Amino acid sequence: MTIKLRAEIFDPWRELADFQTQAVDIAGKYGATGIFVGTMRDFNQGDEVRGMYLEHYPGMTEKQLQHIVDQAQSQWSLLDVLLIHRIGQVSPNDTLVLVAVWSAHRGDAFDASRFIMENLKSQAPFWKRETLESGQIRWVEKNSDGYLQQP
Amino acid sequence: MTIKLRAEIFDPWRELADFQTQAVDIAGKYGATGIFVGTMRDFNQGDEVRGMYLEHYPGMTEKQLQHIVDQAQSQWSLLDVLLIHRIGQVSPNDTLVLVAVWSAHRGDAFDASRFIMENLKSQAPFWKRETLESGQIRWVEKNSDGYLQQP
Amino acid sequence: MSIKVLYFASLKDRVGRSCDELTIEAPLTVLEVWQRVNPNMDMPDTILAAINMEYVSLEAEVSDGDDVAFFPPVTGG
Amino acid sequence: MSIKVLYFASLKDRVGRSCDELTIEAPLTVLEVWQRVNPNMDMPDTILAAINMEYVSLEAEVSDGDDVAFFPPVTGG
Repeated sequence: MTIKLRAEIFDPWRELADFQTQAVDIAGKYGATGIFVGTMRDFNQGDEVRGMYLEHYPGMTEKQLQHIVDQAQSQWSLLDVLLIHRIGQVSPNDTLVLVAVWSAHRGDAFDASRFIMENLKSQAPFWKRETLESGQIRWVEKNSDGYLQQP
Repeated sequence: MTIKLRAEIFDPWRELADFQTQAVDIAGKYGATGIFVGTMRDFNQGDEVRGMYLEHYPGMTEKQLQHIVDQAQSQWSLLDVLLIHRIGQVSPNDTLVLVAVWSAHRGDAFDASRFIMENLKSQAPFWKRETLESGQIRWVEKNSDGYLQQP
Repeated sequence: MSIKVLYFASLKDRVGRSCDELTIEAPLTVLEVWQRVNPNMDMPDTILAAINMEYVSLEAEVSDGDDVAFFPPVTGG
Repeated sequence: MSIKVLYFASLKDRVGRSCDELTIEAPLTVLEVWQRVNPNMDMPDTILAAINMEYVSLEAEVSDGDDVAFFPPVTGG
């Protein structure tokens, strides 16, 4: 199980390829991988967004992510978990978060990857500050509910 | 939207990287990518498995996959969908299926990727024939229910 | 009327062939097609049927030129 | 007793500083810590609080050497 905060741009597909190449102990054991990739959009709440700063609470962020992944591992049968979250200055189209869960069967991979994302969204101390095309800077106030369909 | 059957081994991460690089029209628009990768295990129903043959019904398989993806697109707000399924002779650790869904918000990506997988599992005409370590050959009788947690 | 009957996977092994060609005089349902081409074998309970690559019930009527397919529960993914 | 108070994100902008050092004689709750260091500002309704990097309620008691953090709803992912 690996949890990382990244201050630089990262390629989720490269991370997945490298992680899986190294995870030789679970080769042949996993039948399912559930993955979520969050990417910065160039549009939010009706405004064009030029860039974003991701603040976090060093120490607490890692601790809370660890709690969330531990909880997922106690609730489902998971073979491995990879979680990478960006911090610092990001641009539209940059990857913000990667969550990947390997399990024998797909129910566990689907449930656990979603559980980790929802809990990360509500509990992990990260905060987004957007810079709009207009130059205006604003804090994102609240994450949306991932279980509801959104327009 | 892209649906492919593949008779040769494929790398899901390379497919995702290539697909996303080419999907320039949705760059900056998607905030969420929900992905499922199914991989052949070396163990099934208590037996070691050496290889597997994936039979399909040429024409009907493509048609049913298209129906499933169309349904997902009518039920959720999706920006793009990639679905690749292996056919023919496969070995443990080979990728069997890749489903990826791009959307603005995560609820759609999670719901639609799972919907596509569950419907593929119950409706797309594919059949697995396993060759066990013992040399015995058997047809897999039934797919498990992805919504139940499995031991 | 001429129709084609296809079998897949374990069902193909059980019936011992991958297809039948059938000439009929009056319309038949999918179930009646099965009974005609497999007179000595009950249709398995879990069987799935398709006409021209679309799922149908066993009561669906078969037309001239149709492909009728029979197969066991699918196991892809 | 000496404790450290930390602020993050929009709350850091609102209070105008990122941390306070506080010396207290008797134990205080998290809410009382806020009132002590921000006497002229009501605590925002949606605030989250942590002691030593674990979430706590506003009634939790603060001990010597603790880090108390206040921040707005999180928006990662």
